[in-house]
Amino acid sequence: MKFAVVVFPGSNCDRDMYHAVREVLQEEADLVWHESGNLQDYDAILLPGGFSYGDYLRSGAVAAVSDIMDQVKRQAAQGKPVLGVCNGFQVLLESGLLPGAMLPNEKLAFMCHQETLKVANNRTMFTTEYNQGETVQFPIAHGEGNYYCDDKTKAKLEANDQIVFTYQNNPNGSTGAIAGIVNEQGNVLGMMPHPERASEAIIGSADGIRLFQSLVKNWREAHVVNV
Amino acid sequence: MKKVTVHVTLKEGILDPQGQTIETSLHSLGFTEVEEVRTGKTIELLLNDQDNVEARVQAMCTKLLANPVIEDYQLHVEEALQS
Amino acid sequence: MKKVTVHVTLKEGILDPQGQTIETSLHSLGFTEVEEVRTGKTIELLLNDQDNVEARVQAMCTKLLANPVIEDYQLHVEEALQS
Amino acid sequence: MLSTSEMTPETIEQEKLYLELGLSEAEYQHVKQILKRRPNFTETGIFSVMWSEHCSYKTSKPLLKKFPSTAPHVLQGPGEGAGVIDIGDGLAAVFKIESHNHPSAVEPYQGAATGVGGIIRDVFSMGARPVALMNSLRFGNPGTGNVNHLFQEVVRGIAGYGNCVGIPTVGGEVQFDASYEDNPLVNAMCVGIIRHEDLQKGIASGAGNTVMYAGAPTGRDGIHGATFASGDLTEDSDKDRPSVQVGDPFMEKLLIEACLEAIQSDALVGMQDMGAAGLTSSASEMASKAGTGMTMNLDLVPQREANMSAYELMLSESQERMLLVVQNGREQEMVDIFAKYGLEAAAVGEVTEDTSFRLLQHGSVVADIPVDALAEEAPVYHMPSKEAAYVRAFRQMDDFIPEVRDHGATLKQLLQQPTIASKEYVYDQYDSMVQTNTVVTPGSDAAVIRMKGTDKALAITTDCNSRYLYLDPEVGGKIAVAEAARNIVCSGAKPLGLTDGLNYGNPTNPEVFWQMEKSVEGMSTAANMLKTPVISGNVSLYNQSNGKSIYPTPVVGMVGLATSLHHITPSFFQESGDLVYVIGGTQPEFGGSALQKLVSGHYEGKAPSIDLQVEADRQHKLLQAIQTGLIQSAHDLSEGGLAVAMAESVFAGNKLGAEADVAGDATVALFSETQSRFLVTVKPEHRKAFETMLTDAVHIGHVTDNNKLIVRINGTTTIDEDVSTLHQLWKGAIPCMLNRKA
Ligand SMILES: Nc1ncnc2c1ncn2[C@@H]1O[C@H](COP(=O)(O)OP(=O)(O)O)[C@@H](O)[C@H]1O
Ligand SMILES: [Mg+2]
Repeated sequence: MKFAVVVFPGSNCDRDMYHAVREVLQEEADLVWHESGNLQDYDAILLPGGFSYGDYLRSGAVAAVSDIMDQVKRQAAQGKPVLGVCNGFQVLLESGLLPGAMLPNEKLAFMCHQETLKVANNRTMFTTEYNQGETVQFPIAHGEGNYYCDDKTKAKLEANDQIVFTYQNNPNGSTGAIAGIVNEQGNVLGMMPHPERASEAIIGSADGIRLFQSLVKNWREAHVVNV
Repeated sequence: MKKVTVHVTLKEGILDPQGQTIETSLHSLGFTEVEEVRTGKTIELLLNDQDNVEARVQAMCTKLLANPVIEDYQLHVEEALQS
Repeated sequence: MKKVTVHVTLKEGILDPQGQTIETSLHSLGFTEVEEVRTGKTIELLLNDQDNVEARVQAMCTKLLANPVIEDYQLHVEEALQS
Repeated sequence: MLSTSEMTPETIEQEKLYLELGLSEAEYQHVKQILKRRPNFTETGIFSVMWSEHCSYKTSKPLLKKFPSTAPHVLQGPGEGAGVIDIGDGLAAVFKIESHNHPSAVEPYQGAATGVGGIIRDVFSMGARPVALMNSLRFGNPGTGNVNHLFQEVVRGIAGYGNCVGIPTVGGEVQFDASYEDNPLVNAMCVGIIRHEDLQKGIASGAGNTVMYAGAPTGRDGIHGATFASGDLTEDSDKDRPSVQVGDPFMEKLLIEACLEAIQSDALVGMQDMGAAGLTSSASEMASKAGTGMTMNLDLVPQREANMSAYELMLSESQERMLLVVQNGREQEMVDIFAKYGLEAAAVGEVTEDTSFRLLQHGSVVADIPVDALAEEAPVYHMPSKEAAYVRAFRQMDDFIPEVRDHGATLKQLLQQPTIASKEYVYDQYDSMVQTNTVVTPGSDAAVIRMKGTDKALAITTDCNSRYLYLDPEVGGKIAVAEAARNIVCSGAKPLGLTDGLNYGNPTNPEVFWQMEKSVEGMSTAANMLKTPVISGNVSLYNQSNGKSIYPTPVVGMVGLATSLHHITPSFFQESGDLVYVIGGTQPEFGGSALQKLVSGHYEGKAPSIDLQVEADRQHKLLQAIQTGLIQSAHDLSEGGLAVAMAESVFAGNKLGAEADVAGDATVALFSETQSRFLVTVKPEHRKAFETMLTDAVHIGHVTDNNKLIVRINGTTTIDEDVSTLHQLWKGAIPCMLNRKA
C-alpha cells in the first residue's frame, strides 16, 4: 500500500508520519510537497501535524485553501482514505471535509503529554484493529484542539457513528470530549492525538500503529475484491 | 487606494476563554467595573483601487479570513491616505 | 453601561508575520489587488458606569491589554445597549 | 536624505558621539589608527558593535582560554556557530547554549522566542539537523514584582517558537531567587545531529565567490538598543524605532529546510547565521576566518522598510536571516532551493582577495575597514579582580544545622519550593515529542533522545545551582559541571562534552570579575577531571537586579551518549521489592541549601565541598553498573537532599512507595546537600554484584507498593507520609502560585 504524506510549508510531523509508515509499518510512503504532488498515485493520503503556514490567522486555514487541497477533496470524494492528524485535522475542518471547527484549548496553553483515549467506533477502516470501547494511550501536542460544533452537528455525528475517538479526561474542552471524527462516508478521519507518535514502545506507546495496520488490512481486503 | 478593516469576532454563544482570562486579570488589578470581556481580531487590508471593493473583500472573508462555523465579521471601508 | 472597544495594533515597523502570510495567501487566491495586510486585535469591554471611563480603560491598556514595547492602541467608547 | 543627515566624521569626533555608540575614548583612537583617518558614522557603528562585549568577548576572552576544549572526539571546539563532538557511526552531535536575558526582561515573550530562534540557527548553520532544545531559566521569587508575568510570558515565548519549528523541547531547569527579580535569565540550548561529511563552516573562502543573503528581509529591528535612542542623530525621530525583535518561527522552519537542502550542494562554500550585530558580524567574521575580504552592495540587501541607511542595514538584528558564500556562477542553484520554500536568496556581494570589508550604497563606498580589525583584532581587556569580601566572611562561618522540629512538614514545604516543585506547568507547554525520538521526556534527570537507525541515544541536561556559586564561585563552578555529569550518568549515558552559558553582573566591578574568574576556574577543573571538554558557549554580562549583580550563573549544558538503548535508566523507582541504596556519605552541609532558604530566607556560609576524584570515580562505577544491567533506577541527590530525592522517585504515579532506615542526625540525613551522592535501586538478585562494584553504596531500604514514604532515623519513624499527598503538593505548587488550577 502506498501512502502520500502531504507536506505544507510549516508541517513538522511529516517525517514522523513517514517514519511510522516506512520503518514501523513497513509500507511504501512518499513525502509529497504541496506544490508538486499528484495524489492520484497513492492509496492513502496523510495530512501530518505541525504549523502549516505558521498557523497564522487560524490553525490550518491557509493550508486549507492551497491548491493541493483540491486534489485531496477529489481523492476523498472517490473514497480514498484520508487521515489528518493534529494540524492535519485542523486543515480538514477548515477545508470543510469534516464538520466543526477548532478553538483554543480551554486553558489557553499549548499542551503536550500522553492522554487516554476511548475507541468509540471500531468499525471504520481506520480502527478495526481496536476493540470497541478499548482505551489506548496517544500523545497530544496542540494549542488549539478544543473541538467545537453546534448541537445539531453533534447530534448528527452521534447518529451516524462518526465519533471515532474520545478523551477519557477531556484535556482541552472539546465538545463531547471528541478527539477524532470521520466523515459520513467513513474514509476521512481527523484526530488531534498523534498515532504516529504512539507507534513504538520505546517512545512511550505502541497503541497508534494499529490505526495504520487497520488501514492497510482493510485496503488489502478491498483491493483483492476489486482486482 | 482603499483601506478595509475586517473585524472578526467569535459568534455569540461561543465561549471566549481568552476574554474570560482578561476579565479575571482586570478584576484582580482592581478594575471591578468590568462586566464582560470579548476578544476579536482585526485584519487591515490596503487595496489597490478596483471595482466592487466591498464584494471582493466579502469574498476574501468567506474564502479565508473568517470561519463561519465560529466567527462573524464586519467590514469597514475607507479611503487610504496616500503615503 | 459603557461599551469600550480597544483596538490593539502592532507599532509601525514591527514585523507582522501573520499579516504577511495572509497577504501571500490572498494573492494566490487571486486577490492581487491586496497591497498590504496588517493584523491586530480587539478587546471589547462592557463596563458598569463609573467616572473617568476613558482614563480607567487607558490604565487597563497600559497595565494589561497592550504591550507598549511593540503595540499601539486606540479606544472607542460608546453607550452600551441594555440587553 | 540618509547619509547626509548623518554626522560627519568630524562631528563624531568633536562631539564624541562614539561614546554614545559604545566605543570608549581609547577604542576610538585605536579605530582612527587602524583606518588612518576618522571613521564615518556607519564605520563607527560597525566598530562599536563588533567591539562590544557581546561580539568580541573583550573582557571574558582571557577567562575562556582556561576551558579545556580539545579531545580526540571534539571535531569542532569554540569559535564556530556551535561545537561538534563525534558520537560514532559517522555521526556527530552539534550543540550550543545562548542567552537572551536583556531582551526577555523588556519583552519576555518575543525575547525568549527570538532567543530560541537564534540558537537554532547557530546549529543548523553548521549543517546539522536540530533534534532537541533545552532551556535554563532564572526568575525572582514568585509573586514579587513582575515575576509571575515574566515567568509565564517567557515560557509561552519558548513554546510559541520551539513548537512551531518542530524541534522538541526536551528539558531544562528553572530556579527562583530574589537575585533575578528584574533581570531574568533566559538561556536556550539546541542540539543537532550531523553526518561528519556534511559539517559546514562559516567561512568566506575563494576570492570571486558570491556572498548571498537568505531569509527574512531586513527591518529596523534591534538596532543598537538603548545607547542610540538618546541623541537626535538623524532627522527622523528614533524614539519610535522598534528595538525589540519579533520572531517568525514559520520563516525559521522554512529556513531550516532550505539551508539543510543547500548544504547538500557543493556550490555552497560557507554559511553563517546573522545573530547579534546582524549582517556586520556574520559577514566580517566569515571573511576574517577565511583570511579574505568582502565587498557588499547594500542596495541589493532585501529590505522590509523604505529608506534604510547603511548604518541601519548593517546593525539591524532582524531575525531569520542567513549569510551564504556560494561558488561564483552557481548562485541560481541557491536561489532555486530557497524559492521552493518561498524564501528570498539574493546575491549581495563578493569575496575579495584584499582583506578589507567594503560596503557600497547608492553608488558610493559607505565603509571600508580592514576585516581583521573587526574580528580577530578586537581589543581584549584584563579586568581587575578582587576576592569578594562577603565570600571571605562566609568561609569563616561555622557549619550550622538548621533547626527542624517536624521533618515531615519540612519535607512538604520543601516540595512546594518553586525551584524544587514540579515543572510540569512549564514543560507541558513544550512539544517534547515531535520528531518521535524522545525516549525520556521532561521530568527526569536528563532528557534522552534516540538516534534513528542506530542503537544509540543522546542524554541532555542543563544545570547550575547558582546559590553555591554565590557562596563560593570556584566550588560552585565545579559543582555545576559535576551535577550536569551526574544527571547524564543517571540516565545511562557517558558525558561527552559541555556548552557553557556564562551569566554574570557588571565585570567592571572587580568582585564580579573575580566571581567570573573563579567560577570559570572551578568549571575548568571539573571539566578536565570528568573529561567533558567545553565545545561552545556564550557570555552575558551586566545582569543586575535592584542595582545588585545577579548570582554568578554559569549554566552548564551537557550532552552524553548511551551506547545502547538498553542502558537508558529511569530516575523513578520501578518495582516493589527493589533495594534502595545511597551512594556516598553525608556531612552537615547546608550553605546554599533549599532548607537554608526555607528557614532563613537567604543564603550564607560555606558551599558544600566537592572532591572531584571521588565524583569521577563514582560516576564511572555507576555507569558501569548501569551498563552491566544492575540498576533499576538512578537519581542524583540535589536540592533538598535525600528526602526530596526519595519523594521525587515515587512520583511516577505508579502507586509505589519506599521504606528506609538511616542513621545519624535526622536533619542532616534528610536535607543536607552533600555532593556526589546518588539514589539508586537494584533488584534483590543483583545485590551482591552491585555491592561489589559500588563499595561506597549504603543499603537504606526497599521499594514498597503501598504508596507511602517512610523514613526511620536511628529506628525512630521521622517521615511517614502518603505519597499521593506529597505528589499533589509538589505538582500543584507552581500552578498555585500562578493562581491556576493544576
Ligand atoms: N525550563 C524547563 N523546560 C523544560 N523542562 C524543564 C524545565 N525546567 C525543569 N524541567 C524538567 O523538570 C525536571 C526536573 O528539573 P530539575 O529539578 O532541574 O532536575 P535536576 O535537579 O535533576 O537537574 C527535569 O526533567 C527538567 O528537564
Ligand atoms: Mg537530577
